[in-house]
Amino acid sequence: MKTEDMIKEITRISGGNPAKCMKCGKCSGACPAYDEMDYHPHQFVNMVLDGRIEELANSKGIINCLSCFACLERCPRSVEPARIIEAVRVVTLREQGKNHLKPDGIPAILDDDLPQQAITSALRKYAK
Amino acid sequence: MQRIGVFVCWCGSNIAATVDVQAVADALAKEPGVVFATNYQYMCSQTGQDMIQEKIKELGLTGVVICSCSPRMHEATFRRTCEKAGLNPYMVEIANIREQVSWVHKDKAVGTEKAIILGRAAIAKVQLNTPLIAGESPVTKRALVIGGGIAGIQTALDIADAGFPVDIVETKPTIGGKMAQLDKTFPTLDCAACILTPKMVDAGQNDNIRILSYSEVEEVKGFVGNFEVKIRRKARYVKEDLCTGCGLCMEKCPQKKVPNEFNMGLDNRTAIYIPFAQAVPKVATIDANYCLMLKNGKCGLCSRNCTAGAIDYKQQDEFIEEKYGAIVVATGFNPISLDKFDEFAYSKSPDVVSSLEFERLMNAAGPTGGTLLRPSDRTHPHTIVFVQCVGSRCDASAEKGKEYCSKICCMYTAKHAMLTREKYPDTEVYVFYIDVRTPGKSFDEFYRRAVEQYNVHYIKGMVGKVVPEGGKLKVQASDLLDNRQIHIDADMVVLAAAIEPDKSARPLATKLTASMDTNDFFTEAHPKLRPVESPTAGVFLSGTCQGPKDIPETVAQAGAAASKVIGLLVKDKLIGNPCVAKPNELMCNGCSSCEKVCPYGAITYEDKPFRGPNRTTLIRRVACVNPAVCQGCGACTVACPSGAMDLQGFSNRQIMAEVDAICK
Amino acid sequence: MKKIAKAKIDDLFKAISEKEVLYLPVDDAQGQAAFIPWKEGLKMSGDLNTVRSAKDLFFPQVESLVNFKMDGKKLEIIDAKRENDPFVIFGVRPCDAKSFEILDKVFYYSEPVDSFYIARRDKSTVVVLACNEPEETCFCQAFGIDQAEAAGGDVSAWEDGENFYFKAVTEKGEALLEGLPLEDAEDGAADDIKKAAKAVMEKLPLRDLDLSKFGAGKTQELFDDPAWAKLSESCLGCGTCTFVCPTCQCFDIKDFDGGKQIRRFRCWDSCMYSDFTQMSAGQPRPTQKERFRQRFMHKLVYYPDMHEGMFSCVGCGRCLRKCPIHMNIVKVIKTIGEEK
Amino acid sequence: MQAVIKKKAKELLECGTVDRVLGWKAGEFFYDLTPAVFTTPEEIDKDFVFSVFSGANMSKYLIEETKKEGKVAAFIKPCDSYSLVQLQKEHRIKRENCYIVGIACDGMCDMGLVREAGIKGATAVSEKDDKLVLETIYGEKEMPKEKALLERCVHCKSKKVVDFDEMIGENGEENPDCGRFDEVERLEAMTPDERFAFWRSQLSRCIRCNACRNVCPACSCEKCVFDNPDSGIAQKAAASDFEENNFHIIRAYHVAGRCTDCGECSRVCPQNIPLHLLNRKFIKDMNELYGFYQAGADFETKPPIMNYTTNDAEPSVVYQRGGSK
Amino acid sequence: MQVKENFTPTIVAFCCNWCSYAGADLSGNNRLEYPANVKIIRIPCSCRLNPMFILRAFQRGADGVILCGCHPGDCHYTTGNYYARRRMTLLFSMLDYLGIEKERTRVEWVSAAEGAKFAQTMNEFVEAVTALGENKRLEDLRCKQ
Repeated sequence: MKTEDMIKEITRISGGNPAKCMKCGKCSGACPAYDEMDYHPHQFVNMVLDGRIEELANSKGIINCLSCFACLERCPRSVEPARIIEAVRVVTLREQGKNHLKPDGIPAILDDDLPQQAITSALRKYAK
Repeated sequence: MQRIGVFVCWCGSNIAATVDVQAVADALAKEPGVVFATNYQYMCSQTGQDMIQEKIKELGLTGVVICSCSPRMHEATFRRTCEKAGLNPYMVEIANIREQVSWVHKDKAVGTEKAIILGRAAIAKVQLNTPLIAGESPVTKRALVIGGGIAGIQTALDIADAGFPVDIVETKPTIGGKMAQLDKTFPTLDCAACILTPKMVDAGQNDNIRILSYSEVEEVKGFVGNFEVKIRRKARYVKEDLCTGCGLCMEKCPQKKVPNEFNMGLDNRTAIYIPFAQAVPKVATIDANYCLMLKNGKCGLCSRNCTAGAIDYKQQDEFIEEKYGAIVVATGFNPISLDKFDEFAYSKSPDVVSSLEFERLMNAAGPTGGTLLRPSDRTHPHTIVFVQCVGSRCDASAEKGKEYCSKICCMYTAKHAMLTREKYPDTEVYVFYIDVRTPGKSFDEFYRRAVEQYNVHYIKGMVGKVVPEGGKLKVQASDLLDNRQIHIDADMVVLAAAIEPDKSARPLATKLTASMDTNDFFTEAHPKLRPVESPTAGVFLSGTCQGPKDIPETVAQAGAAASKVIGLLVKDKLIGNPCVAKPNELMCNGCSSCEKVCPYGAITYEDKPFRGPNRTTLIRRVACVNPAVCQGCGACTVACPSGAMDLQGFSNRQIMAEVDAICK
Repeated sequence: MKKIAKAKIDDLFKAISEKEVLYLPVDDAQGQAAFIPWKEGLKMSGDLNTVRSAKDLFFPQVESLVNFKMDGKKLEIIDAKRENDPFVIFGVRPCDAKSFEILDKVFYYSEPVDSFYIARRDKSTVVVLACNEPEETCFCQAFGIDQAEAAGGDVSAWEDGENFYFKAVTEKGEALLEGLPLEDAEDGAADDIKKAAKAVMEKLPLRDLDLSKFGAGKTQELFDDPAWAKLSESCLGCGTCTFVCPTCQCFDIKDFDGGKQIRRFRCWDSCMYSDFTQMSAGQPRPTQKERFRQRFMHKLVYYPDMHEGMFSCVGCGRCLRKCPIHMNIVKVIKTIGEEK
Repeated sequence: MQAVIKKKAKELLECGTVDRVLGWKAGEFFYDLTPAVFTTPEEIDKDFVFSVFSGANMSKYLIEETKKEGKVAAFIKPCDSYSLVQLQKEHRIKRENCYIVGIACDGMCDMGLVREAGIKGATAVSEKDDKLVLETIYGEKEMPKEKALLERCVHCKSKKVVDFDEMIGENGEENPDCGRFDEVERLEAMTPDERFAFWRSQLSRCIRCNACRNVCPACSCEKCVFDNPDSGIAQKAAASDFEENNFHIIRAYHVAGRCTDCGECSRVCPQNIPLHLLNRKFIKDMNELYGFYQAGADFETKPPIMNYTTNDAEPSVVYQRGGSK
Repeated sequence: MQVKENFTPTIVAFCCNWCSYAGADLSGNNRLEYPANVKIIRIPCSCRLNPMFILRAFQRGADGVILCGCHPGDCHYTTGNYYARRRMTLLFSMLDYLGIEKERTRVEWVSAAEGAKFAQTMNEFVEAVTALGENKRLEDLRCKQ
């Protein structure tokens, strides 16, 4: 997919508009998984806008995002970063064979402290 | 049949590039009634106007059609031109072939065709135009200022200085408004009270100013130059003329647990109170919600102790009616409610405060006597986090917050940070900002001083959450420039809340028939050219009721509004708009349909004698329109079933002639 | 005399309509009889009479007279007159047939003649059908009309349970019957029908309506009768009576500016309307009393004055049925002139 | 009923309460009653008739009658009373110049419907149970009375006289479930093409006799726009499809919010066009969009079309509601 | 319905003087194109629009009529567009009831600041009316010749 189409696709899937971002960083300020992510919520928004999707696709961020929606909830501009991250993830996963993990590998990394929501969203992440 | 002259303007290449102006003039010259048609480079130029005047005289034109820019641009210009040549100005019609033709269409053939059709429509209308003469109405030389903050005070003082009587209606017991609550003012850091209270005193002592405190506008009737306003003087249970403001009653009042709104509820006051020491008028007011006497009929201490005998528990709301020539709206602002911002723990911790609360905490007359103490434990805070843009610049679809920038927060936050650091150098101050917006004289220098001289930590990023924990406020935020998330254990968090128009503004706008935007700011007649006038004639705007403003801007606008008011009040008569509704009495049924839809109450009914058949006289109820009150909206013309009511300048026949010409 | 079985009537209509347009009283969507061009499948109405009279076919409600075209300041005049095709009206009742005579006197024989009317009248062949079942509102006898004798047209016709009988009265009538799928019948074939009809006519409540107070030369006696005021009080001033009347003949000439073209047309007008014959000086008949009086005086006095005593009413009873407030010529005839 | 009304009418004249009585005058037949003004008890004895054919709405006559000197008595049926109030609201009737006697009503019959039932030459009528027995020149005929009832009576919206000085008979109640909008709903459910065909077939028969307008109590203009050459839309004849539509749309629009649904327009139409369906469409729309409103039910409420709320439905609501695509 | 080739509908747009006419001017200022078959008639307020004018436009062969006024609540005359809103709703409903295509009539609130909305509205409306084809149900044939 061409970068432009990727941007369009991600924007379409997310239902948000990254261009509305005023770069306040409240999303990243609210993010509980901030330190686990190499790219942070505000960067996702900006990088999607810039077309740096390849980098995001290969990042830990798309996997480590908890999908807790804190950023979405806090965003004053209704950019909804969580949905954009989810969209990047979906677009990446929809390219066959790009699964981050094979389903068999999941039990090994399961951890008692992992929030239920993360497991649920993991099911989406590893659905293919 | 009219003798019509058609003048097609090129507007340089603005029109001529997309419309064949020669072809338009040629085509329109063939229209019935047209005796002359020409085109010229700039019709609005002196030469162009001279040409129009010359042709009016030379050919005895009875109507003029100008194909040019929008009538909103130059209709008045061309009407004046024609008037000077002896033609009634309302015999002029404009065909808008610039904004609505040459600028929106690219194809010259298409543009030319449309220009011809619009020209025909204008000619068809002029055929039915009749000379109209504007009516006159007198001007009541008295102004009303609604709101007694700095905007209202300044406007009133300026109008009073010009020699016109002014009434200030203020809903609170004293004038002064928000500025009275401020500690220092940016960028000079002089104390707000020091510069405001002299003005309040001036207003209180000016012979031309009457302050109606603790009062509200109840009803507005009339129109520019002739408003009739009904004002409710709320019962304050204290006789204003007798109270000396000695304050003895406050000392004796047993009800001492009333949240003090002047100090943002950070401390308490008594049920009978004077909001603050410099209040004008310095008159006590009894808060009926708390007064034991008014609630239970048991107490009466204040009355017994008042040496002036000013207490009157039986006082009722009173109404006064007054006539005004002009009304100035200066209803001001309030910080938005922060209850919905859970992430900042505003409702959870008393140490998370709004900026205006912080202002009171810093103020010598405030709840802490000017020492900065945490509201929770009255200890000195060592780490303070300021959060900017709380509720400002939000998306329209967001549930909380406002779309606009509140404009003043960057500067007052810099002020707060600076003052804190100056008074308490041991305090770490963090300011989280999205952008620092400091356009204004000496503004950016002020902000830089906070950073450079006072070492305030300005962090580009936003606080994501604040959690009260173990006496501290755990602040989690992003630092976008460092691309890291930071965690601060703060003692206090100060939220720069967005500002919004006062809640009284919306109902007031309805009473005044003045328009508002979606944020409840009053709309100006023109955003650039008429910024202090409301579209409703005779209603002017002063201060933050029109949009966020700092004090210097507010004062400037207040003066501007005053000068507009003065400009209106010095006139002895106002020339009206002759395009008003006019009933044909012979056809009027007197059914009152028109009256029901008139927003101005311009229609009344009279029993009039008419000649009946066979030399009889019939008395019939017929509608009469007051041309000075009618604004010419035309609602009545459609409500009228018999078509007796018509609008001059936009008559049924004229509009239908335009329709016909367009659909030809 | 000719006849055709009722079962075969469609064959007859088909044969006529192959030659000329055939107008027939047919029930419309609301069950109201009206003369409309016959086409396959349309059945003749069972009603005694149409709501609007047969005069429509000669003197339509709206008719273009001339057109103008404007091009800038130029004006072009276009003739609106068209050639009429010949047509047949079938089933005209004797009262309506009589009305043609009344209209002819005005439009056909009085100068200036009405060329539009003449063109239509000349092209028409009228088949008059006798009334077997007249109604209580019929008072044509008062005007010398015999419901049993289908006079006044080109062909007279009668019907009974089984057959229609025809007798050509004029050359045009003969020409029409020529070549139609009709059987021959004896000359007295319709006599029984006529006898039955006459018996019914004897029972009609308005058969003895006395017109002796009216007629030519009675203007002086009747014009100021105080009863006009009383009678006209209830009149709504609508045009129902006028527009359903077979003899009302007033029209107005109006211009319609359609933007591209101006049409000058005439349309029926009613003397009951407040703007009838409005002049710049005002309305010559300022109240409903004068307008009301005009309508009946015209039918019962002025028209007879001008046309050898002939009344301009045929007693068809339409106004009796349709007036919203049931004021009508019968009440006028019975009331006016009574005081003396 | 007739006897009581006549007695009351005479009484009002005799004791000087009124100078004139507005009532129905006997005609040639049993059904052709004409509204008339009676000034003496003798006239009332002779000619006053109240029967199931006294359908004419008397309220409009009061416009002219109350302009005259003295007082006039009028007998007002429930549906007439709504017009009476509406006209007072519009300052068209001087209430102080009239004395209103409300009369209970069980529904009025229409001779057109009797004829439609195939009964010809009727000369007398009597009621037997719920049947009308008609003597005709062709013998005695009978028909169910309900078949001869006016449409407005079949779907009678109210049996309550809303304004009166005194009442003859028991005053009734409003009947909101009268089903008067059923036919409108049936039309709304049609496709636009069907609706267009329906109205074309109806309105094309209009002869512009103006009976609907002239009988209408809401149409009481000094000069109707259609009669006023200066209005730009005056026409004497429905000279085209457009004008047939135009006249009826504008007429219905002009009375919208003032029309009490008295049904006189449909009663008097010589072409039997169901004109009430136009008025009822407006009434139905206003009820649904702006809350129930009955013109003439009271003296205060503003007609919805001369009123508003800030959160009214947008005109685009029309795209969504009513009628299939 | 058959769409004639190259059918360009005639559209009459009634614009209130204070908001929508200014909005139309603004689309000119911003050079936002919309079809030339839209012709604007300036009226002081949307409440000046008599249903008679709409019918008149259709009579004379207009294929679509649109009314633009200030947003409800923003009327220069305070209440004008509220009345217009009710009047037009009822009128459009009546036209629909008579079987006249409801897409031919429209009301749109356009503020003085909404030049883009004005142009977009006109583009959409012209497109919708073009798709409907010629106005046949409410025209006066006498005006066509």
